[in-house]
Amino acid sequence: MARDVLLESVPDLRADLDRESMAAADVRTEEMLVNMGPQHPSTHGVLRLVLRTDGELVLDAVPHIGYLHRCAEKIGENLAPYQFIPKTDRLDYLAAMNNNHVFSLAVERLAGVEVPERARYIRIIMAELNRIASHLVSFGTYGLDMGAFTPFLYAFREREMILDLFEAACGARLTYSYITIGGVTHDLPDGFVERCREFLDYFEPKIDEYNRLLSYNQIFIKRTGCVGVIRPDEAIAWGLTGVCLRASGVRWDLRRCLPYEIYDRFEFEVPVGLPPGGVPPVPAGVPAPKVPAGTCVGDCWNRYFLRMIEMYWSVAIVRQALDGLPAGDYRSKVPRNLKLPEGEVYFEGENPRGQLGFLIVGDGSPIPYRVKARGPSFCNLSIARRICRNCLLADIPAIIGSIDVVMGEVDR
Amino acid sequence: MSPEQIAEILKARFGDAVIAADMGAHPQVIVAAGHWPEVARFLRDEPALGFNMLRSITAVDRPAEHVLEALYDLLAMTPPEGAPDGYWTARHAFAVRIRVDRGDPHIPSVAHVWPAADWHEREAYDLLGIVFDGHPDSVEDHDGLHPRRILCPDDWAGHPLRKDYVFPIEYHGIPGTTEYETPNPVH
Amino acid sequence: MQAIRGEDILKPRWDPALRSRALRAVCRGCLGALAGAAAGAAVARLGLRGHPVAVLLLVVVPLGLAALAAVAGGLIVLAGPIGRALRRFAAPVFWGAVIASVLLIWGVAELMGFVGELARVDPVPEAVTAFGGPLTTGELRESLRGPGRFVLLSGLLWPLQFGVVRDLVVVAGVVAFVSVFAMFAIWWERKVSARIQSRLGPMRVGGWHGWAQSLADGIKLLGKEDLIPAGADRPLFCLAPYLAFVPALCGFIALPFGAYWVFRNLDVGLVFVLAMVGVEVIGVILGGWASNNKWSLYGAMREACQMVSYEIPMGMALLVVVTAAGTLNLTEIGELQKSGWASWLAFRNPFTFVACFLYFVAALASCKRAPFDLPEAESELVAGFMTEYSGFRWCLFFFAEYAAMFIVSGLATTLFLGAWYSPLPVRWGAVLAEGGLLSRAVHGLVFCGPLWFVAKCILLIYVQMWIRWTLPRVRIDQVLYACVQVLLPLTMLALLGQSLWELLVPRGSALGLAANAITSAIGAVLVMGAVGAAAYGRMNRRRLVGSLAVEHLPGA
Amino acid sequence: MFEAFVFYLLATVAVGSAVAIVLAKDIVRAAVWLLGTLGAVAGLYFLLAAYFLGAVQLIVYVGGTLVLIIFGVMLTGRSPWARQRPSRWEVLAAAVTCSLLFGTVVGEMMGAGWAGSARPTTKGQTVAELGRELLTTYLVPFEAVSVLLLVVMIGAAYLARVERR
Amino acid sequence: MFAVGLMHYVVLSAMLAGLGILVMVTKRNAIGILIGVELVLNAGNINWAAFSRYQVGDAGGVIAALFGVVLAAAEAAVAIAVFVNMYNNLATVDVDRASELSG
Repeated sequence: MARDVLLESVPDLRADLDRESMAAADVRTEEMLVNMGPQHPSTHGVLRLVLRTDGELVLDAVPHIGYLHRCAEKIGENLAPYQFIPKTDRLDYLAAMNNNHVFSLAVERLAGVEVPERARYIRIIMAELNRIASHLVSFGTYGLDMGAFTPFLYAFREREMILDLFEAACGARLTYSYITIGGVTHDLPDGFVERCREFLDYFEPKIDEYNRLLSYNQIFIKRTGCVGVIRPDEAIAWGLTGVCLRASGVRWDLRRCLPYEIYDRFEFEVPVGLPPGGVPPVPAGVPAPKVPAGTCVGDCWNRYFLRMIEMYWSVAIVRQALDGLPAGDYRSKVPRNLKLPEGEVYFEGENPRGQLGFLIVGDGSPIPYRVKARGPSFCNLSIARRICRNCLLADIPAIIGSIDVVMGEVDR
Repeated sequence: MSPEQIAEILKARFGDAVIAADMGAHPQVIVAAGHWPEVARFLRDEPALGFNMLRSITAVDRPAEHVLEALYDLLAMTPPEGAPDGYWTARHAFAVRIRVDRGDPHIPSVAHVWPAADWHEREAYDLLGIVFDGHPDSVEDHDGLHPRRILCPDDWAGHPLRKDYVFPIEYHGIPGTTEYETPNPVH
Repeated sequence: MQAIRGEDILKPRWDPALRSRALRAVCRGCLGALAGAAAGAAVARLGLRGHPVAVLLLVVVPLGLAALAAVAGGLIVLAGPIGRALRRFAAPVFWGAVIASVLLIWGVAELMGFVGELARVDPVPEAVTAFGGPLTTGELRESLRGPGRFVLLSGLLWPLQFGVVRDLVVVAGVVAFVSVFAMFAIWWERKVSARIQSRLGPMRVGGWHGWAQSLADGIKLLGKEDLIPAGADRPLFCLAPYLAFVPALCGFIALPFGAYWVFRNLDVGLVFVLAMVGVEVIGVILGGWASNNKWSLYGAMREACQMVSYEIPMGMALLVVVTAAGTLNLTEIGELQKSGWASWLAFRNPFTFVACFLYFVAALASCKRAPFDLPEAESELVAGFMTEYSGFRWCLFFFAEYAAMFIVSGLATTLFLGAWYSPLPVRWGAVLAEGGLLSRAVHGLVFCGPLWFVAKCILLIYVQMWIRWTLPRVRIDQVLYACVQVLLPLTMLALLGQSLWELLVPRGSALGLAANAITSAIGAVLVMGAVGAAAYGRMNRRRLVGSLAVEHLPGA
Repeated sequence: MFEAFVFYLLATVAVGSAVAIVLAKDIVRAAVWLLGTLGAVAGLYFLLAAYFLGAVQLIVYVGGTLVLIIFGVMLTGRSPWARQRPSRWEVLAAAVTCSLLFGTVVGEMMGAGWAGSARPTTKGQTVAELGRELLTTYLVPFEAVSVLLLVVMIGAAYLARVERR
Repeated sequence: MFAVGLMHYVVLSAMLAGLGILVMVTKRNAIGILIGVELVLNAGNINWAAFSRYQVGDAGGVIAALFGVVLAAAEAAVAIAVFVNMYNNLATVDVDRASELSG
């Protein structure tokens, strides 16, 4: 590294440069390669960025991934779908419910399995609660990346309550495997609905508190506003989905645009990134948020802020689902060795981090011939190199944190 | 626009470059590898089609037919007419399948058509060994010029998702046996 | 080496075997020291009559060591009871400790006053440092003829006649203060941050609210492996922490805790303290440079930029007050503010009032506190210049940081917030000041004295912590922008306005008095508002929506 | 006696650090040794009862100039020749010259009339006196220096902000 | 021997000056030379202070020394700026290699 850097800068000195001077030559305001990660406080797991810096200025940032690669797809070719569901927990381990959900839907669509009404409502409740939990983690860790410690603790305090609800339902707190093919593994426990409503009533005012604590903080806005801007056409071309796509002003959400499960029965809005002064849609009865000056569409601040707004809407969806929760069976009879017919299906669902897609190829046996997982974090992260150019060193955590990747899903 | 119409348009435009069409649960056409880039550009730029988003690339290994497949899932998103703050709509989804010989699998890269293809193609090479020619992030080594590996280490041998892949016993001194002490994972 | 089971670690009181071993060691040390002292005394009696310093070294030092060992043994023996007592009667113990410390300080002051009179140089009872010229044995024998109860006392005080002894005592006191304060501040910051984040913070060690936590951490740090990275510049790497810590310590040389509580009452005290705060940066820069780690280097670069640029607004903001006070001597500046709240220099006129806040911001930046903690920004640079440090060296950097916090807060207190004087005019307590020991203790508690100084400093440090645990971190370009484009012009304006004010508005003129009244009223309103808000939160903490809410937690 | 002790201590530190600067191979080490010299000189000022001068020495030299120098070293890096030693002959010639210079200076001083009195003729000046002197007797040089500082500020800023290639 | 007088300071400053010149001559790194200059200036300042204390007896010497400190700081600032500039253009701070004036 040092050799190249030095020789680029001083072409006529090749002769008398020995190794020692090479080693010493790293330490200069000429270009310098810095290795950010895989162990670094703000790379959210084991992402590794190789930064080419000039002083505090980052000229180029090359992401290196794969440190968490477990070849889940190979495992998927050796397991029956109901056996593979625990593996889907490990993809985006912050939104395991959503992963179970999408995979189950894909398998059901391929094998033509019917799902009872109650199970569908329970699935929606769990998926949206998990969306809230995942957004809470991303909000807290983003505050941490910006040097604000306190929001992290608040976010985890709230998340604990959601995890308690999940634990009551399925006994697990992180990798649930709750939503499964043909329904869910257990029915809701007694008192779940009441506790859930109690939590929602407690949680909704908190979101505004977080906004006042962090989102509208001037330093925070100065750090994240108009940093790492992504144009809408770029976002689509790079295959960005979820919040990263919507923050660029593209009002696209599978729950609304290609409704799956029973999302078409619920009233909810999908917020998008807005210019300063814009007012994103929020449910009735909550204080109206307002996009402050100093931000622009598609920047880190909007990506962060959309998650806060989406939490409002997830709360609303859960409320409606709890109201409409029917009695009945929570799981249809699915044979243990469910035969997957010849053919293939590609299904995408809206995860907290974007569109999680599963392509499943069946060959008439209970074991799928090929399982492909299209992780949203994987595609969202691919634009990192594009937008980490010519920014300051302190902007790298801001950008990576706002993309909000989960390496378990990137590396699979 | 229905998948049949899309297939018709492609057949009319590219003739026998479109080898076959499958209008099942996962509508798609099979395209000859050589013509793939212009087909891709047509799919993206033709106003009637407008497939502006590449959702994923799935590579499948079919040793029985001695074939490697790459399956491109495409989506056409259109902005809302009139109301600027309306929802975007999905005009149509479609898929393209490329089948190449398992012996030396070569497919022209479409990373310059859809930048999203960059990492997907790297992954497809890494896990199944399909070489995407003209990939922007290619490296040259004893396997020839190929996209850089993305998930496995750069010096990894073989392509794990191939059906006949043999799990290495040892990698840089790290023992690689599975929990059943067998070189191939069996569950 | 037997394996340690989990419950052993969690056990609040420590292993009796270890305890008895430590006790035995301490007792042995105590006895040894006593023996040494006896031997020294014998030697002194034999030969060294003419050489007081030698006598001192031979006798007094061993005696001091013996006393220290005895105290340590007592702590070891009473650790359990202390912990239990603290757990049971927390509040009484706390307040008792406060009152006891008051009485102790004033006892020391009285003692020194007595020695001063004994030395009959200066009728004014001066404190620790200055009791005049040498106190000969003859004079001592004179004093022994006096009231008999002073015999033992004067015998003990005999070595204090040598200036070097007194200086040694005071330096030891300063070091002890800095260390103890740093430990307290670390524990306190953990508790404050925990409260802000609706946690409990350290609760186990020592029993009452983990009061011994930083003690335990210190022991742990001393036990840690002392890593020096390969390719590091070893000498510089080892030197850097001391280059950071020693100047911070030297700052206390000229920092007055009270009217007579200053080690060296320098004519240029202010400049000296500022210089010490500025010199501290060199240790940080060298540490970052010598670590041979790119993150450390980034930390060092940022530190250099930040310090060099923020010293200027800091110094100019202080200059505003200097022009108002007309001296660089910190003690004289403090004395100017003895007549109550309105006489505090922050409220002298609008410009000093503004300068107070400007100084505080610049001080935050110059001792690397959030939101200006870029040199150790853990989310960007792993730990900045401290990345490669561990164990005792890392500990020293920490001590330096907290000492610097105290120094800048002390400067703010001395120059803006009425030094060691209470908001009440000191003359109201004139009667008490003439009274006996107790009444003077009350006087010192209520009207003036080191306790007020320390209390104000700790308040300012609390504000620093508060800011740290609330705000995100700014970016390096924003730091420099804030310095060059905002703070610097503002301080310049304040300086200009202040000098014009001094020229145009005579002391005691209507305008001056009005400005003084208005600014001091604003200040009072600010303080009252803060106190009121805190009280409101305290009273409604169970109903408050937010981090302090307790009642409506699900399952609560 | 105490004063003499302190003087010899500080003088040893100052000269020793200076020698170390001469011998230092690494430029950063040299800068650190300079810290020793500057600090010792500041101590000497305090010993000379020039307190303000000592404090200024600390705040400007140690706190400012030295940081600036180390910063400059970081900015310019350890260029490949930082470790290269001059030839032995150069060092020898330089040493001879310098010792000659030292000898002549000391000789001149000794020869001069005022072979220094050990009695200080002044107690140190207070800051107030210095300030009064600065604004009365030495007003012109004072203003000149302030103008110089302004020029330096502008010039340094201009020089430093030349765009990189 | 124990009484410290003017001569002590003069000799000390002479030593420092000589060593400073030695540094200036032997170092090739421009910043090393700057360090030598600082040494010489310090030597001069010591003389100022010493003479004003032991001979003249007014504030003049101290004030001159103050000016010296200020000038040294200014000189250092400009010098560092020049060196950084020179480094950006020539990629070296070695004075021998920077002999030609081609920026």
